[in-house]
Amino acid sequence: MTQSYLELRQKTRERDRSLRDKVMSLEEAAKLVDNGASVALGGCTASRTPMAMLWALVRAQKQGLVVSRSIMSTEGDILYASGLSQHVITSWFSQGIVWGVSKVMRAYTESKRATFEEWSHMAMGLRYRAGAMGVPFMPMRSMMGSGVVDRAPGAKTMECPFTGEQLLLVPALNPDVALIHVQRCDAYGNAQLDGLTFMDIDIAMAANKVILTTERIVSNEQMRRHPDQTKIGFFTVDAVVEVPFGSAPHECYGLYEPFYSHMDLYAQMTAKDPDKGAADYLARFYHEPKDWADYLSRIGMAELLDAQRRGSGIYDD
Amino acid sequence: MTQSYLELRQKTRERDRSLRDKVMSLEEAAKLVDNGASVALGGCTASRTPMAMLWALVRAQKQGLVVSRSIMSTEGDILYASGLSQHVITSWFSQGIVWGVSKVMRAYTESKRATFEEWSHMAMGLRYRAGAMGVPFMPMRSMMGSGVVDRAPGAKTMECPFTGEQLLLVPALNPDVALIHVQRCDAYGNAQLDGLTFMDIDIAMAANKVILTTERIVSNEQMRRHPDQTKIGFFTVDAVVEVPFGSAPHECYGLYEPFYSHMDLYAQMTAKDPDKGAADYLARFYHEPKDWADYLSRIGMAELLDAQRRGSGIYDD
Amino acid sequence: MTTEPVRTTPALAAVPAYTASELLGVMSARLLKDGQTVFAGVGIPLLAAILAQKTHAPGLTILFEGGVIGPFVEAGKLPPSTNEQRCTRRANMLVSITEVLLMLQRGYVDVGFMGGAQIDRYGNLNSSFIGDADNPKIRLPGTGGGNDIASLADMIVAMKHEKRRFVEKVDFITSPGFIEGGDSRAKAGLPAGGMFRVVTDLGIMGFDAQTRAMTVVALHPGVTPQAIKDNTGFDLPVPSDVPVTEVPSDVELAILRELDPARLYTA
Amino acid sequence: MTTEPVRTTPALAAVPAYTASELLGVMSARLLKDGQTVFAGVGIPLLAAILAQKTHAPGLTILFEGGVIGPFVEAGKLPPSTNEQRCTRRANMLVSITEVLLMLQRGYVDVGFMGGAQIDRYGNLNSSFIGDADNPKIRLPGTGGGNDIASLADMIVAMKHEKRRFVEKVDFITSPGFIEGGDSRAKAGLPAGGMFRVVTDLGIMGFDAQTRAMTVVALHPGVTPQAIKDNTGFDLPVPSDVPVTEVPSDVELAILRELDPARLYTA
Repeated sequence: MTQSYLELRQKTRERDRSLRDKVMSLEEAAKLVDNGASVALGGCTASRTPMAMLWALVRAQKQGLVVSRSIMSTEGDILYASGLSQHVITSWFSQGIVWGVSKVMRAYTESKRATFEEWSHMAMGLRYRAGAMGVPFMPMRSMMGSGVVDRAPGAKTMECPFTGEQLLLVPALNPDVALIHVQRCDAYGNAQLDGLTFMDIDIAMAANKVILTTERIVSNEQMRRHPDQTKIGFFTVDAVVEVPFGSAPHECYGLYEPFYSHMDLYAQMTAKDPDKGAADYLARFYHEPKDWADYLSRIGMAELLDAQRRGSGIYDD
Repeated sequence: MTQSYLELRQKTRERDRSLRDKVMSLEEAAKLVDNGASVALGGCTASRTPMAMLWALVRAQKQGLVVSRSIMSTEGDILYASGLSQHVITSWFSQGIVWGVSKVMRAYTESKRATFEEWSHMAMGLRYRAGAMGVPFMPMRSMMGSGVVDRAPGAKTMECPFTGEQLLLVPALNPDVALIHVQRCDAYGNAQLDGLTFMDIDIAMAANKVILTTERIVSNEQMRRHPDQTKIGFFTVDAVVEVPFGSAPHECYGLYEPFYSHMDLYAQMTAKDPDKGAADYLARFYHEPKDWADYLSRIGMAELLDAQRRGSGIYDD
Repeated sequence: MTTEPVRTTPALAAVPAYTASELLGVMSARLLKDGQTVFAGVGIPLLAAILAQKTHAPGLTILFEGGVIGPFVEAGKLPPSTNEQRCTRRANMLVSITEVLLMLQRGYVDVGFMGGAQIDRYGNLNSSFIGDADNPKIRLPGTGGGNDIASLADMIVAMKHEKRRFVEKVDFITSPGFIEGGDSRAKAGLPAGGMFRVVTDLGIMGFDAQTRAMTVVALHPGVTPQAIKDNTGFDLPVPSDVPVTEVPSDVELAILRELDPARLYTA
Repeated sequence: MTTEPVRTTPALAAVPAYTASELLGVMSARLLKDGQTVFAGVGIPLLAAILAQKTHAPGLTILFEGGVIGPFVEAGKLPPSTNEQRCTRRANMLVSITEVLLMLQRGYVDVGFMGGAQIDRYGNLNSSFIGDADNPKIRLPGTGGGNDIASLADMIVAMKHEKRRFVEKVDFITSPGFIEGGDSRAKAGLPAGGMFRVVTDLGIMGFDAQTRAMTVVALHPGVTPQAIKDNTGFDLPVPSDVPVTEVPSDVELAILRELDPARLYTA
């Protein structure tokens, strides 16, 4: 499961890591994701979810992805219901506590149509971090004594050679592809993140390919003016796609909050018959729209304006 | 050498980690450092060295400190020559490549009056990081096969239980005290760092006590306006001292560059007879000044203005 | 966001001035001390921590697993989880998720504070599976930060007191309490932290210093020892001289209601 | 800052148009390719990397161990080490020291590029001790990032060619080359990276693919095979058909001199 060091090095060496224009469309970027690939998603719960990129992957009818994320919200349901993935790796999976337990997640996992591989939240973070650091594992001090560790494939305990204490070693996670949505980046992939960065910086370093979607593409000159604000470096990035409201109906820090009415609509649609509800939702919002703007239109202009108004309030005193 | 987890936890539990005013004078802060303590210094080479705090410790006649830092420049000489420390742990130790090998370092180490314990640069970083993370070691992939690893007390090799590869485990470094100089922080110790952060963020998390010197104390309100710019959190900080030009004659990013003429003067003074030269330097710049402003006066107003002019140029196009 | 109908437990029928969730919020807020650092989960913990901050513990440092240190969440703007920007309002510092969890591991956190779906005699919590893990009746959302918090901090758990939630042995240990009691927690590799209090709508529970079994340390007004036994799926000792908690004050309730006017968490 | 007097090696007596350091800078700059990522140490490496960027490799990504990614250092403003703000001018990104070193470990770096005080047949470098490590004649400054760079990247080393610097066996391995030759490097736990080229004021050296011993791959103009042998402390093979490098161009020299007008590194 854990890649050998030489294998990881070889994959990285083969990448073109130079400063070059990587701007492309959602459809072109979707072609960079192979069926069966292991894919890490940036953001967390209903924040900075790379929703537009997932939307493009669903429309491109990708399948068999093994998808990891810190915490899964509605995008986890979408992964299962669209056929994009039957295997997710995360620490928590439901729309959000205020909407109760996800009916779609329950329907797929309880019927064994899909797997929800559970690790502790910190274990997810440290697995990405080990991957980012180029080491095969990270030592940690939680998960032990729980049922979670028994079901987490690959975690090993060790006796610390320095202190004699029992430690847990969690294996590095170097995803084939990372999908990360950011507030702004340049054409080369230098990205700034405002507010909460979640596990995104480690994910970008760990992955063997990174696709950035961004609210806005800015000049490299602008990035170079504050290089200490660059959180993801161009050398890790393989594609840059400009997608305004690319996390909708989730939030993007400082720009828009979650589209709550739409999140309620989704919960209602999937509450009674999760299979049919999710299929209806996918048809209406994923397959039928002619483009991303049409998707946003179907969510609704008033919703968008409201989410934006709430989102920009973070900076008001 | 590596503290047990319960010991580390107990030390941290005993600290008052609440949001409270920690502003004090250099002299008061110096009392927080016990003789014989292990002390980590923030910054690197001639950048953001906590020079004012070291100056106060020399004047307070502290001794027996075991001092670690990423890379030591002239402050390493000062440690030896003042009697503050006879044991430094670092990856590189000399004034800076343009000034050649430090004569003071050579005089003290070659005569065995003092120890220069050498680790690789990344090992220093990962030792602080392990300390910051609350684990007893970090795995890494350098130092092996070299003479450095043989002389580095506590480094251990292991066979990776995931890949069978040989790895090096370096022990956590949790200093008793960290001395860090920052561009600005609030009275509680929330600190912003501009430009290069070196190993300071890990050092602050790893240490059992943190003394911040700062160019300027700003309001907590100002910090809360951009919480994603806080790089060192108040909960790790035990003392805050406002000291303008607190890194002189070294630089502080965006504010002043190194005081090059003074660095040349220091090199000249210690070139022929390092013992006498360093003693003369300490008398003139450490013991005789009546306060920090007097120290800066002796370096010279023209020097200070020049360093400031060059330092602020980083932001000019 | 949808809200559930207001729920009144039998024991609280005589005290209609507040809901069970409000009682939970107030009682657990009171357990937090000024100057402490508390790692708070979403729901009642988030609400209770903010309430504590606005009453007796203005210097309480709240951490959220999204990577938020020392925020002041605004009334009427509760987040749907601890990972949205609403959590970051007037925070002192934002860090990555991994860093904020590592603060637990490094020992910077005094109290972990979360909700629970199912708990057992030794304070083990289950939020993963109802029934057999390989063939569950209900797949629950999982651990989130729960496992890490429970493994690395002194814990306060706030949850509704029902027989189906207070069980002899949890179906699955998502977040470890004292595991099998005694020193089994330390032996499992968890020498630090552990269950401190369980706050419910019926009372406040602690754990025996030796056996590590749950025991009642206080009952809420109007709750009889029998009521608490009736709602617990294992033998839960109630000392004969057990104290009674003070009813939620008007101030506490007013603040809670101002915080959560839509009753997302306090319905 | 003080500068050393201009130094002319015997081999270069006939070519007074440039100093030995300038020759080093130019020759090593030429080894860097456009689009590569190079981790550059202070001194000649820093200077040569900037020169490459300003000539044939505008898309060269330079990393400095201070935590600098993709900078454009300004002429006349060379830093005293790779850890001062002058290194960060118009950089794409700044990270911590530990992160930039981890980029080496993660495999993001094509070439490591540093100076050397003492090197041996297998490309091992010593910058720690002259003489016995326990009782050194000279305590040198130590590894800095050198050990990490040499352990984790394909290496170019730039240094003056002197018998006392090119020794049979270094007094101390600060930064590992091929250790004892053959597969001893991989066996020591370093499966990746290794010495690629050593650039001196006399020529350019490589390493045999099997034995991993140093061998000459090019001589600089006016340097005889005998001159290189005379200045090397071990048997260094010079192939009979060894090519000769092109002399530094006026453009290359002009850029170097504009970069370092005070001759901090090129005296």
